[in-house]
Amino acid sequence: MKFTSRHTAAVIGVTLAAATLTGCTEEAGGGGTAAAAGACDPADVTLVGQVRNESNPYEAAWLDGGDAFAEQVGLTQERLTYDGDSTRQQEQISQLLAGDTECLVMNVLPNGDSDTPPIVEGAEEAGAYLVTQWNKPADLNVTDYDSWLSHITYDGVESGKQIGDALAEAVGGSGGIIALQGILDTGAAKDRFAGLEESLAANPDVELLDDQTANFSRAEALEVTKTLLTKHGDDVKGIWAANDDMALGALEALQQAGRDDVAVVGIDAVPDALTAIEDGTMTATVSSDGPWQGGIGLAIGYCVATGELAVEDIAAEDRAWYAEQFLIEQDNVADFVSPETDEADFACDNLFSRSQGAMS
Amino acid sequence: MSAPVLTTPAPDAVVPGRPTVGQRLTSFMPVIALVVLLAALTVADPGFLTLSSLTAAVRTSAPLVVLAAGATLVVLCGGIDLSIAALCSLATVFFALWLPDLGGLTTFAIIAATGAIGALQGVAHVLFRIPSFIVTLGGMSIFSAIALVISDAGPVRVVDRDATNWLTLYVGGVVPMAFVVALVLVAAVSLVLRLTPLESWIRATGYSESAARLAGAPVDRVKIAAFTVSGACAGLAAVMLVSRNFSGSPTMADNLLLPAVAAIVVGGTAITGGHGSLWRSLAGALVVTLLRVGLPIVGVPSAYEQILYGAIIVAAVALTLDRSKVLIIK
Amino acid sequence: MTTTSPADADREVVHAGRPRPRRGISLSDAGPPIALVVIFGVFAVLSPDFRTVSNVQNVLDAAAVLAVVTCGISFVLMMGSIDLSAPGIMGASAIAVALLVANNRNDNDFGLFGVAVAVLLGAALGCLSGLALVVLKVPSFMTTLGVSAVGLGVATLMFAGVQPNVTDPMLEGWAVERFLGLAHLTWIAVACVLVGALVQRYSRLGRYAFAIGGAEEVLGLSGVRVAPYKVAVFTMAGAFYGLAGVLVTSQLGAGLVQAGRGYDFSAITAAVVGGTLLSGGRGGILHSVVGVLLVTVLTNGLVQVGVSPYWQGGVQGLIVVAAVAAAVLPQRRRNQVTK
Amino acid sequence: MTTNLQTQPDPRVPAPAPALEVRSLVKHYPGVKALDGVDLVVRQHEVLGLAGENGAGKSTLLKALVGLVRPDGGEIWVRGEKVRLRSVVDAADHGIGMVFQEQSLVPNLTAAENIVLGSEGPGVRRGIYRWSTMRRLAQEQLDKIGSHIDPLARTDTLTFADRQMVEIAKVLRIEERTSHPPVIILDEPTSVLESKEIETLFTQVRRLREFASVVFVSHRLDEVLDVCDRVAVLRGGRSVGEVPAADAAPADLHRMMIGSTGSDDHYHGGAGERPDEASRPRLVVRGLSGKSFRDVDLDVHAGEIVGIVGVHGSGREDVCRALFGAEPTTAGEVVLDGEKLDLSGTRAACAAGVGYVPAERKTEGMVGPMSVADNMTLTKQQSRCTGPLVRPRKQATLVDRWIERLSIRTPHRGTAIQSLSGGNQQKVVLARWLVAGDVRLLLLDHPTRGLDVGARSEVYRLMRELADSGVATVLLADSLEEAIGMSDRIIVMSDGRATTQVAAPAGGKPTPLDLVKEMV
Repeated sequence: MKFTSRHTAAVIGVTLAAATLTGCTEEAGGGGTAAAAGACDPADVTLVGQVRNESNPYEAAWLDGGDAFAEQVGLTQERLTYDGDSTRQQEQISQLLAGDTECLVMNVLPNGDSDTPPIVEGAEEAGAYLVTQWNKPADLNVTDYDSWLSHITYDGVESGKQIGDALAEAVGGSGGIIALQGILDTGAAKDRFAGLEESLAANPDVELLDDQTANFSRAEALEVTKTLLTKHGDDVKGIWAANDDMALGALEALQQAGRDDVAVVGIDAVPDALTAIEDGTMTATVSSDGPWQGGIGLAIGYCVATGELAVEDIAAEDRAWYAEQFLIEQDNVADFVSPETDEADFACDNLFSRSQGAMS
Repeated sequence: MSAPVLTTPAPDAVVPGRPTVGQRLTSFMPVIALVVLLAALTVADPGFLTLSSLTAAVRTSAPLVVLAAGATLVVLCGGIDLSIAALCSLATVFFALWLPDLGGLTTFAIIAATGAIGALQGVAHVLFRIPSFIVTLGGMSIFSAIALVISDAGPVRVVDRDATNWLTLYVGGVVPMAFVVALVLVAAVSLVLRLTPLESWIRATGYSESAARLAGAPVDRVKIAAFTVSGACAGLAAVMLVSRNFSGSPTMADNLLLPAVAAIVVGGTAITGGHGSLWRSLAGALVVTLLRVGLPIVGVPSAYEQILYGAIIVAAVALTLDRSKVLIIK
Repeated sequence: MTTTSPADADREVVHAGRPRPRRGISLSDAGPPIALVVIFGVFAVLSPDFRTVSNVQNVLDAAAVLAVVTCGISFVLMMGSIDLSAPGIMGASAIAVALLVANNRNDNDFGLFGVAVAVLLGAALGCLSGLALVVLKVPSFMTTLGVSAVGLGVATLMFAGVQPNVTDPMLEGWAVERFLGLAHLTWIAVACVLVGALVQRYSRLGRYAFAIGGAEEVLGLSGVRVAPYKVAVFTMAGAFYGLAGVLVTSQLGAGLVQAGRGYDFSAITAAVVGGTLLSGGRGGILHSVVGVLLVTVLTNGLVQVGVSPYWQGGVQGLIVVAAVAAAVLPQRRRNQVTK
Repeated sequence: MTTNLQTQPDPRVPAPAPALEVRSLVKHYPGVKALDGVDLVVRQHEVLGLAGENGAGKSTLLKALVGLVRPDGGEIWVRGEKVRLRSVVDAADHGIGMVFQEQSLVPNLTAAENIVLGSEGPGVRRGIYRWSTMRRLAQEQLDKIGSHIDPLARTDTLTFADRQMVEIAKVLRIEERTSHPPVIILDEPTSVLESKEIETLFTQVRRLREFASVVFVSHRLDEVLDVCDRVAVLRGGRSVGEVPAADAAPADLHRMMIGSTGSDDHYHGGAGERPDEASRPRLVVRGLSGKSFRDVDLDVHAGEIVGIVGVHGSGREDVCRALFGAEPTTAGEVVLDGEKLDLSGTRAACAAGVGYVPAERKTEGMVGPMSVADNMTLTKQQSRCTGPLVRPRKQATLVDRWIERLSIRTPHRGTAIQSLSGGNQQKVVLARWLVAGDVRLLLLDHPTRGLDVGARSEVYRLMRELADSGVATVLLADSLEEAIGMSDRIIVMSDGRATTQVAAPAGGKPTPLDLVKEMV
């Protein structure tokens, strides 16, 4: 216990002395380089891609896309994962920003909407180039910041509506469906469900029997679907899932329940879902192009960092935009089975070619 | 009193009253582990050992230190508090919801509220004699549920940042205020324990509850107090998290539970109670933080990062655990 | 989280007067089964959907994986140790089995042999926790936490970015095909429970695990080397988790790194609700099975009666605390040590 | 098979080799020479008593004999063969087994399992239990000692005495390991038994002699002389002599143990003034009832020592604990110095000036890893505090004073109490109630359990001194003799009721027989 007392005294002493002598300031050492300078030697640029985890095909493909881009410009990408843990994401970002931030380019998938502001402000303060994807609070404007270059997402309302319509068609325009929601704290989940509601309004004979969250998880979707199937029995004609993982979980549940008359739709176009659509067990999904997302974020940052593109030259509508997406059904699934990144997509003058317009 | 009847020569007892070099070394093990880890990370990436990087690391560690410090008290009493992380998440939501009405008082209100919730768990534990593991496991799911319901399962933005701005300042330009607060908390609690009979009572309770009770130590009150402080610390940690994330969220701190317990154990506090200190948990929390943020930053791929994390954390405990104080390792 | 010394146990008896020597089941063991029946009854009254045969099947099927995990963890808890390694071990074995049976990633088609390898992988990881416990003398709380991280790392390595999907008809069949109304998986779980109960009752390993929880130091004085048994118990627990990983893979039709997420605390909850003491030396497989059913019935019933998903966790937590309180309160003594 | 050859009876040697022989055994601990060249011979088929004060080296010697302690020098011979004992198993293989002082049974296993634990033999095949075989093996052991315990009963449901029997049955298992008569060591087997149980035990010990050698250790010298053939005495880690039990009196043994002429009457019978019986009693208990006792009435005057005697299950321990608020009561009133005593918890009792010394010193009496000083001031925190603050210097002065007053042998006040000898631990526990000088009623539950004669004597002296200073004392004595010797008045309890009251003034002491009649 000797550990205690002497330490106590020392630490209190030092802190108090430090506090009284120097007072409090807002800045930690370092940081604060001017953002839009954009004159980095291409070789000095550090590329960082951060997603939730590598144990998810979509996000692993995202990082691989980032690697492909890095290779294209002769660099390597630092792959970070935070295991779906918001706190850990913040911790990693702040540690990252405490290092050399001069030519740092980050392509980040924030865990939830609320995780975006601190990342943005940290990057702004440190002068690191940041592109975020998917999650952002609606009232946070990219144009208010210099080093937050762009925010890319898919129009969730549109996706939710598209697959909702496809489902309605598959069940023949009338019947009961159940919905599996994503992590409720994400814009994506909310938007997609809003899309479903729009679709339901347009298809008045389709009835939403129940909606439960399965947190974007295949295993949870399996359990929830099993229970809901028991609860609603043969009334269930279709299952709307806010992503493909949950749709696949629902498919397993259907298979275990011996039901093959239920249509299932999802979003993301993960390989397994595409296979399922090819087989005819699943009805539709909407493409989200992981590899492209992994590359494009880095590409935007790289172009700005090396001075090939100036922040002020990026049109306001390209600071926060919807990327192009496609409804995939059995007739067009073959086109999407093996997504490839196209180097041309990442050229500095072609970065925004997939834009479907500014975020509303 | 007359001379004792004992005529047998007393064994030449030279058992020293002061700790030996070895004992001293064991008590400094957490710090040694910390230094070794830092050195290893620096070897892996020489760019890691910079002032700003260390500053960021200690800033990151602040909520974990606070959480671990609070829970250490419960562990010292021989219990465990599994609810700290969920309570902390709940508190971030409370904070975000209350801030518009309470303004600058919110911080105090939060700490008082979480302290009261902690006390409630303590009361349930001592009154109904339910093992703390169960009470706090139940507490964990109940707090999560409340947080989900009152936040409508989504994050609550904090627009007015003035209330938490002070935590983002830096003392002397380098030491993050949040960490200073954590340090002051650890120092203050340690000091109070040391200067009052509390330390005796807590350790007696942890080592041997029945002996403590039969010696008239206020075992029940000490336990409730430990849970109260643990709860209040969860509240303080919540304020720190809000100051960092500008929002409250029903799951924000959930993933800090196992790191906090790991911090306590890595610090060398016996999970069975009695032996340990808050300072040890401070060192432990720094080790855990370095592992959490350091490994990926120095470029360890995520799969290997998890393997290394697992291995290092076990090794660290092997190093810091004072086995002379714990007879049977469960 | 502590042991009751034999002296405490002595006193308990001395103070309770002279109880008749007993062999069978005591009244305190009857609490959880009664609670199970009561809760089942309440849900059956509240929800017509709940009391259907198909839902009862559904509950039993849903309990299968948790039952297997709990079988493993019960032995560890009986020793007074704790085990948090289920998520990691299950993840590793899930990916391993998905890569070893017929799948979309490679040309392997080892069938049952692949399942055996995955179970062995689980056993090996469990063995690792046990070894770290007895060799490094690190508390099991930490060793299993570490091993869980290691398992997740190993799983992520094998995952390598592409989801392995199982195409093996046998493994897929486990989740789909039924025998007497229950999925094959459920029968596997029943078999695990039986094996577990037999091990607990009739094997030296099981009895020693029980004894270690009762009075570890006495075993040493009787000339029993405790360490190998501890390692063996963790190894066996690992094998159970490995099998559970395989079962999850069979259910999902794919190997997921997160296959075991959350199973650590659910299994501990189930075991404790069933009457196994965290301090060791009491409870057992059959107790735990009751706990598993209790937890599963609760989860299912709450959905069926339409409790908001937000509240479900909370209600579950409350009921768990209440269940334990109900079991503990009648036996409350003054100066009782509660940790 | 050399063993067999050597122990073949040889007509030229009149006596067979001793069952066990110890030659100049030495064991050092840091700072202490626990064994300093001990010699000991245990003949075949004899009961050897081993006597010695605490710290004389008895426990170290015994531990060395069962392989728990590795000696630094000297030799151990078993039936004429020199052996090295590395573990309990090793010792058992040589036919040496021990019943430990603190019962060493696994409470949640069956008696049968405990009996065969570690040497299951045919009871376990390939790791699988064969319960019927196991039961039979256990039954054989129990039959040997004539016990009628159900082998499949869970151990924690057995009575204390039955468990002691299980221990002996367990130790006899070592017979199966060797082809020779075993050596059974009984370390303080009687310290927690009541007289009737002790009698049963002695019968068994005498039976054991038929086929085994026994080493019997006890602090009760009369017992040792009663049951043993020969007594060996240890002092300061050396053997100081042996006497045939038939020729010796307790006083002789005691003299050998302490190395000088000690007083035989170590009870220091009431030297002070007799408490004024007519005055209002300090403690008045009326109609106290609880789970295991009913309608107990009890008066204790200031300066009086009242002993409560009774067999196991008489409820006397619970009455004692109830008075301290450590056991719930259902009815009754307790008044201390005219004020109603709050029985809701131990805190209230402490505050009212009630002190309690529990029987289970190691688990209830003291906090082992904490220091002597912290243990001593654990209850009366105010004695080391100024206001709410602890004053280390105040504590040091106070503790050092009491260490000196009670001659507690400890290297330092900061030493962990668990490293002290039993007697010194008990003195610290007692001092806990004295440091504040406000104790009015002391409840002593077997205060001398497991203490040697010297330490006992000191505890008695202390009790006497406290009584003389006006403290009222309730004593649950270790033996009837102790109760008679120490008490001014004795309450006999039976089946939860206080049945009789016997005056025991100095010079007018009742005999144990008088009391036993009342107890059953």
